[in-house]
Amino acid sequence: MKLITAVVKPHRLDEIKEALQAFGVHGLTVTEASGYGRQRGHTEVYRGAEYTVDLVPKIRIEVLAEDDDAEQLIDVIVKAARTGKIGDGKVWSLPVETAVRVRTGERGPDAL
Amino acid sequence: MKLITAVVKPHRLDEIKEALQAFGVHGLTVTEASGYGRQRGHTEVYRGAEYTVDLVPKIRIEVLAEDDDAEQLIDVIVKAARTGKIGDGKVWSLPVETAVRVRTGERGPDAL
Amino acid sequence: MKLITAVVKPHRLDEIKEALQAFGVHGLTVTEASGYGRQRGHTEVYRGAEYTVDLVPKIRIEVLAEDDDAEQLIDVIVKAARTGKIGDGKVWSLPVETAVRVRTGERGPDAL
Amino acid sequence: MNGTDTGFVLISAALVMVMTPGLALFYGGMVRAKSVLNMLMMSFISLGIVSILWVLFGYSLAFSGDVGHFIGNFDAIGLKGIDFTSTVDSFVTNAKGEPHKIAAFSFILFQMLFAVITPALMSGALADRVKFSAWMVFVALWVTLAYFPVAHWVWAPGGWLFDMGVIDFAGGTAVHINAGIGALAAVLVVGKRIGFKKDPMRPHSLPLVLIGTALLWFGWFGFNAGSWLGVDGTTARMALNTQIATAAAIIGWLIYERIRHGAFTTLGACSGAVAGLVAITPSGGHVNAFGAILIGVVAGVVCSWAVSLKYKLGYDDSLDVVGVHLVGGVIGTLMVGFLATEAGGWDQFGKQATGAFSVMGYTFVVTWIIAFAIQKTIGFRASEEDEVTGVDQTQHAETAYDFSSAAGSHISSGVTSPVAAATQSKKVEA
Amino acid sequence: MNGTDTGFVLISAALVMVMTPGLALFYGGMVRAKSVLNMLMMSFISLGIVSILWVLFGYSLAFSGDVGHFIGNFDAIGLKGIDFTSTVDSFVTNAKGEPHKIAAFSFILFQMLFAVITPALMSGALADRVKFSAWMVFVALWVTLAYFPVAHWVWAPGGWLFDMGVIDFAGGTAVHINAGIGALAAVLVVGKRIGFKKDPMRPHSLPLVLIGTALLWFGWFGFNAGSWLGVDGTTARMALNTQIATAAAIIGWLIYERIRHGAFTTLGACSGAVAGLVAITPSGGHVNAFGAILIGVVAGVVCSWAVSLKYKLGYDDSLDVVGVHLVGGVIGTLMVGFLATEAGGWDQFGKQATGAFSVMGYTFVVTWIIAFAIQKTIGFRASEEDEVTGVDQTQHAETAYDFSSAAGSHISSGVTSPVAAATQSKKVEA
Amino acid sequence: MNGTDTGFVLISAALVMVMTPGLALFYGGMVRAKSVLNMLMMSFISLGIVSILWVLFGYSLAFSGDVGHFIGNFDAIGLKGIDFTSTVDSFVTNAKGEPHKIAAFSFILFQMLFAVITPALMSGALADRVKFSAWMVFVALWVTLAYFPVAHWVWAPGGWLFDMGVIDFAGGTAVHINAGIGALAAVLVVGKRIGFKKDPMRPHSLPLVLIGTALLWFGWFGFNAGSWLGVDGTTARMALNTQIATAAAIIGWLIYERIRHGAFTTLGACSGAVAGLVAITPSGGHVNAFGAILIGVVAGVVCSWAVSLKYKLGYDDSLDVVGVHLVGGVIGTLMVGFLATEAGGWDQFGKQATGAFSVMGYTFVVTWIIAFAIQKTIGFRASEEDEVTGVDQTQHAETAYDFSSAAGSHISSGVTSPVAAATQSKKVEA
Ligand SMILES: Nc1ncnc2c1ncn2[C@@H]1O[C@H](COP(=O)(O)OP(=O)(O)O)[C@@H](O)[C@H]1O
Ligand SMILES: Nc1ncnc2c1ncn2[C@@H]1O[C@H](COP(=O)(O)OP(=O)(O)O)[C@@H](O)[C@H]1O
Ligand SMILES: Nc1ncnc2c1ncn2[C@@H]1O[C@H](COP(=O)(O)OP(=O)(O)O)[C@@H](O)[C@H]1O
Repeated sequence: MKLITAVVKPHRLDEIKEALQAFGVHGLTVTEASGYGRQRGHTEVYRGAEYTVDLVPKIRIEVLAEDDDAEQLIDVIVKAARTGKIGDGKVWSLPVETAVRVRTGERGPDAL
Repeated sequence: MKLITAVVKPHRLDEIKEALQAFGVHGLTVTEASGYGRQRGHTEVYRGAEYTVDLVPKIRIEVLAEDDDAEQLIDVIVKAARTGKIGDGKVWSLPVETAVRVRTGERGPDAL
Repeated sequence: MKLITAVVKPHRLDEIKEALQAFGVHGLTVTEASGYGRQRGHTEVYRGAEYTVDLVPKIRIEVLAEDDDAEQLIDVIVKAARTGKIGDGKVWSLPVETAVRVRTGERGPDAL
Repeated sequence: MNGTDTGFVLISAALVMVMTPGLALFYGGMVRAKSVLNMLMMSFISLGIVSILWVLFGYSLAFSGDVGHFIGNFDAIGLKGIDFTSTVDSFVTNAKGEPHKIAAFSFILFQMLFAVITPALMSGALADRVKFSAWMVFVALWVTLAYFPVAHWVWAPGGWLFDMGVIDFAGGTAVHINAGIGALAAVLVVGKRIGFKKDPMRPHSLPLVLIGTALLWFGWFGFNAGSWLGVDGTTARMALNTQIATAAAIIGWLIYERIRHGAFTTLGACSGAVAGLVAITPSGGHVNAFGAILIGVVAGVVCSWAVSLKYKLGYDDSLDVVGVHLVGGVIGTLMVGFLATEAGGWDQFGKQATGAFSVMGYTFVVTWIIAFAIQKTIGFRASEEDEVTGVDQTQHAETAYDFSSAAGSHISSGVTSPVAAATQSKKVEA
Repeated sequence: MNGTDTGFVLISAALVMVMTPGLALFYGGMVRAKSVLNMLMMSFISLGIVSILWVLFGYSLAFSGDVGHFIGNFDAIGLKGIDFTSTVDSFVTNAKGEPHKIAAFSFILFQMLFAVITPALMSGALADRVKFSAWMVFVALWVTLAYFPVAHWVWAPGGWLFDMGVIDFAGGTAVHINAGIGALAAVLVVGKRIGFKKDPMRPHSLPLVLIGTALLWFGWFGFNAGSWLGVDGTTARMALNTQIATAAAIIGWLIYERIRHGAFTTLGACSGAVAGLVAITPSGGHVNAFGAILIGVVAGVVCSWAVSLKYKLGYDDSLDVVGVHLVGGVIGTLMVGFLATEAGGWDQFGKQATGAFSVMGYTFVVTWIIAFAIQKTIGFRASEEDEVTGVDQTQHAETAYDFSSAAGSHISSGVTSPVAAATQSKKVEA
Repeated sequence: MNGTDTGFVLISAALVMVMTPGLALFYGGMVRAKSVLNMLMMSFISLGIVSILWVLFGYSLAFSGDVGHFIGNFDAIGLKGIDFTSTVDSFVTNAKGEPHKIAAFSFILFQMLFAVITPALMSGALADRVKFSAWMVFVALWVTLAYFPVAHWVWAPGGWLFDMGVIDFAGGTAVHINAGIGALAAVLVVGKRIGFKKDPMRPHSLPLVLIGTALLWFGWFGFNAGSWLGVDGTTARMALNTQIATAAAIIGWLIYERIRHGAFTTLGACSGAVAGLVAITPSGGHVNAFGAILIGVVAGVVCSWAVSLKYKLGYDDSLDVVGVHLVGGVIGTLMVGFLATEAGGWDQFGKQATGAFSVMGYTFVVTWIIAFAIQKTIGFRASEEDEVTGVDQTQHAETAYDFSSAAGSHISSGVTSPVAAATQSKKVEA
């Protein structure tokens, strides 16, 4: 099994959720994150002091997937997340050793 | 070494912490997360407009564990997190290549 | 490729960012986290009731790195994050199977 | 009709109005983020319900005539017979000792807002766990069966405590003891929050508590000074004593807390302020500056101690309505017995005690019956699942905060389109 | 000069002042966290701009003399000829039926704050999407071309609606209908928010909405009662009716909402309160308690229904300025035609309708032209990118909240040193 | 005794009371989330401490008699000899030019609240880094050694500045210059925050800043207009000018900021408002509308420029007490020298300058000594570790916010049971 992690622009979450659902994946976990990279931040002004804010809001999505689906899923996510502008983010996948559904104790593919 | 990640219901954190401690694990890292899955969200009403909120609050716990403990630890967490109702969440484990304790630079099992 | 994750004291973020940049890494993703470990929390008082707060604020940094850089990067982060006091945190690395830059679809090292 | 006094009472009424939202915020800041809206609404709804009941029959029952020294009559139902030329007597007098006349409507408004805030005070005790629909029924019944009679006893000529000479200037007995004991009875019926004494229940926003405290304190000048129904030197004394006792109670609370728990807390300072305001309410027109300091310090220290009692005795008075309003109200009511510059002594003390304890007895029983009846019929308490999920979501179908689109925090998603929704109907339990 | 009445008007003015920040918070709590500062500023800036314009020429155009029943003259420009001994007539009269005299400066201040809040009311309709610089220009033009004339029509002797006998006591027509219809016109020019009817746009802080509501309600006593420019029994009636109608509207709104959507919401209670306050504004001095209840309930129910209209009709009135202020204002203005205790009837109703509809017609056209002209010249609407990023950041170079150093939340980083910055200059679009 | 004037002063006092919590919120919103409670408490505690000191001896030292043109005497200690029939003279006069009489208690309350807010103003300069216990000592000493004497100089017959004819109507010199210069001295003793000029220190909640601004502005009408101790046309002029100057200062600040930094910020608008309020305080009773506009614009622009000075000169005045209160106070105090409609000219300007600079000299020295003595004895500054962790946690054993149980944010855990705790005692450094 694989764990696919995507760090993307926050407003793409809905598209990604829909694309995944269309693909047949019905679960995911989301965390709020901040990204630092090529995309520049912005400047803020407070009483004559200018601040550079260089962390940009991102969301971090995790999806457990079966081995066979992983590559395709990555593509689905990448497509749904893309705006074509700098800061679109990254998607990566990690190998998973065990996955368990807490409610039932099912393991492996059944846990999804 | 393994990294065990658990995405579970927020109010189970205390039980999990206690169960882990009883097992002999004394460290963990927690992040706030939102989950999307079988568990349905709820409806909210704002001035005549109804909103469906389908992300459910979860917490995401990470525990570094020695290889030998990993399977048992997963069971401990699953047991402590279980309520038996939909939305109990997932636990998964990943293989870790290196782990370091920042304070001392110790690596491997000593880093825990 | 590797995914290096560091759970460290929040006020070290700037030093780490600078150290990584000096090393030539220009991207990272940050999440807010809370840590439980050897470092003790603190006590709070609300109307005669004392509360023990035992989760300590941490930040969680993720950096994708090429295989060859990984070990060195870990050292760079550990050094920048260290204060020498309990609670400095952990750094670990995981093997990555695929990494994609969403904007371009580039994979592997080019995705960074 | 005296324009100065009428104007003063009208402005005082506006100040008393703002106390109820102030209370909502004071309480709202103290609960967890999943019950803040419910807490706000439990106070706020009293502005809706009680204002209307007051006009319909409350004013009449409290202040029109007297039936058996116990309750008013029905003559002024729907404000019948009162128009903009009607007047009532001020406590302030002219050179000849005659009371001034103020517009009856200003008095009705001023007193209405006392009736509004009293049941709202009880809501803090029931935080996190009651059905909102049941709370609305409770407010309507309680104000009718507990507040209107007691207000008559204490403030209306003919009322038995009034006739006996009990000093309850701005409502230590009718408002604070009344609400405090009612809260205790209601809590005993409704039971403890899930996780009481076990789960952490930190205030979710102390700045909100301070905003509430500020509005309460500000409005309390209207509450106390306005109770003279006019302006003269005694009105000024009341206002000054209000400030003095509040300041003293802050210091009293903080010192006790520092000794007992090692810290000067913000919640302690705000709580001390409210304790002082409560304690000076019955007495502020009848003591001098040192009396005010003494009442304030005693209220601060004793209430600071009293809020821990619930952990020992095991009743779950969530936001310490008993510890602050009942205890503070009793302190002020009894102390004025001795400290009153004109009438103080054992005799007056006895009257004060009679007032305090008879209201406690009466309202405890009445409230217990109301709460029990509600519990047995429509149900007072929210379901366990609703309580765990949070009463904001389950009773009001809302979430208090969504900071998700702010910088560094941004899951605004997982919330979908309002449109279809707008044209269809759905039930949420409330 | 009457000290009592002047004092009452001054304090009322202070209360009306606090309504504008109250409105800012009421609106600010309802938008997403990325536009809250912009929302606050759209109201707040009106305090800056309109106060100055009022002194320069607004007061003169509204209240000095009359030119063609349409507008005032220039005699009082820059407050020329007015000093601290000048007086104006109160609506309150002495035993002989003569008006009291109050300090002219108190009247000028009181009316200034009405002019300030009226354009601010419109800002809610335009939330999230306009250039702040364009909004400032809009406020200045609108208040000059729409508000000053209409205020003259309705309140100044000589103004055609005043002379016709339209009842608009504290500003149902001049303030609420005027702002409501202006908001509609502006929205039609500016267009919908990106994602309207599709993206979730939950209020980011309902406690903030309640704070705003509290300040609005409190200030409204000054707004309504103060409009008598003095104190007597009718002033008291106005204040009492303000409370009654507001309470009734809360209940009306909540009941409708419970039936329609299954929940008693906090936002509903706050919205109901404002709807009631709007509806009683023109009429509160002229109805009895039952009239006030009726007006309140009707306003609560109808406005609660009207806020859904935008989804059906497709105009994006972000925070329901049309649904609450226009609809509520029309309800109050028309109902007083029948319910007025002294003059009610078909005749008065006709006058009220004439007033309401002529203001709607005039202001719609004027506002549309102003907004269109701004759109075509400097541009009214923020760029798409700025809107998506958020107008706080793009229009004001600020972030509303940073809880990062609080316990459990702490990325205070990614924000760097202010110093170098302090000595260099950089442009941000505003 | 004049009821109208007494009532006006009492209500003004309530308004001035609310300024101190308003200030707490204004400052509290500007600091990072880890020091907000400490900031709130530094203001709030002044309500506790100074109110009591005022009753004990402050009023007597400031306003009872005169010793050497420098200080009052001890005759009114503990308010000895004053009762509800005592009166003081209003600045308002009857037709014969005789002053009205107001209740002494109303004057004592009104002036008490000036004494309360003045030390609170200084707290902004010391944000994030002082021991709370030391701050309490500082407040008590400072108000005794700096405020009571200076208030006597400026406002009490016999005080040398009063006798010289310095115009300081509502406290430009005694309140704002006094607090501003005191803040500077204290900051020089206490030193810079760790990370000054290096770490980002964004305001954690600008909506909180706006709430604070709203309460300050509202209360300031009481502060300024109430200072006439009665109502007539000059009172109305004062209120009107307060509004005008504030509006003008908002505009002044924003324009300067737009040119210099490219944005119209919310913090700028709020800061401008406060700068305008400060500047009009000494002068608002003595200038016309154009004078008020001029004072406001100058204060807005100059203070907007002055807040950057600390980065250049290197003193760490955290929340710009010097830049806003000292600079704004000096602007108002000096400008009235020329603009005063009755007395303006070089002669008056000289007096104003004498007043401003003598207070600056005196208070700088006195404050420096107090702060230094505290630093060398009990220690003024929190430990480095406490400062980094945050003064909320280390000084008050509290956390300002816990949104954890709100939707999408929910680590309410890691916080355990209050119960055992409630029965044991533990020390936290404060
Ligand atoms: N090496 C990296 N490791 C982890 N996350 C990264 C890395 N580089 C970039 N990111 C994440 O991807 C986001 C987008 O990267 P950025 O360089 O701004 O643009 P692009 O997506 O076009 O490469 C960043 O905000 C950050 O969250
Ligand atoms: N494929 C997945 N990948 C990652 N997280 C998942 C996945 N499916 C479910 N989750 C997480 O597990 C939580 C519970 O899943 P859900 O389907 O609601 O119930 P259950 O735990 O009974 O399977 C979700 O809220 C989500 O956080
Ligand atoms: N076994 C673990 N798994 C995951 N995170 C851990 C683990 N142990 C510690 N941590 C993280 O590291 C942080 C620091 O650990 P702690 O024991 O306090 O001190 P030290 O860094 O000196 O070992 C913790 O707050 C927690 O976030």
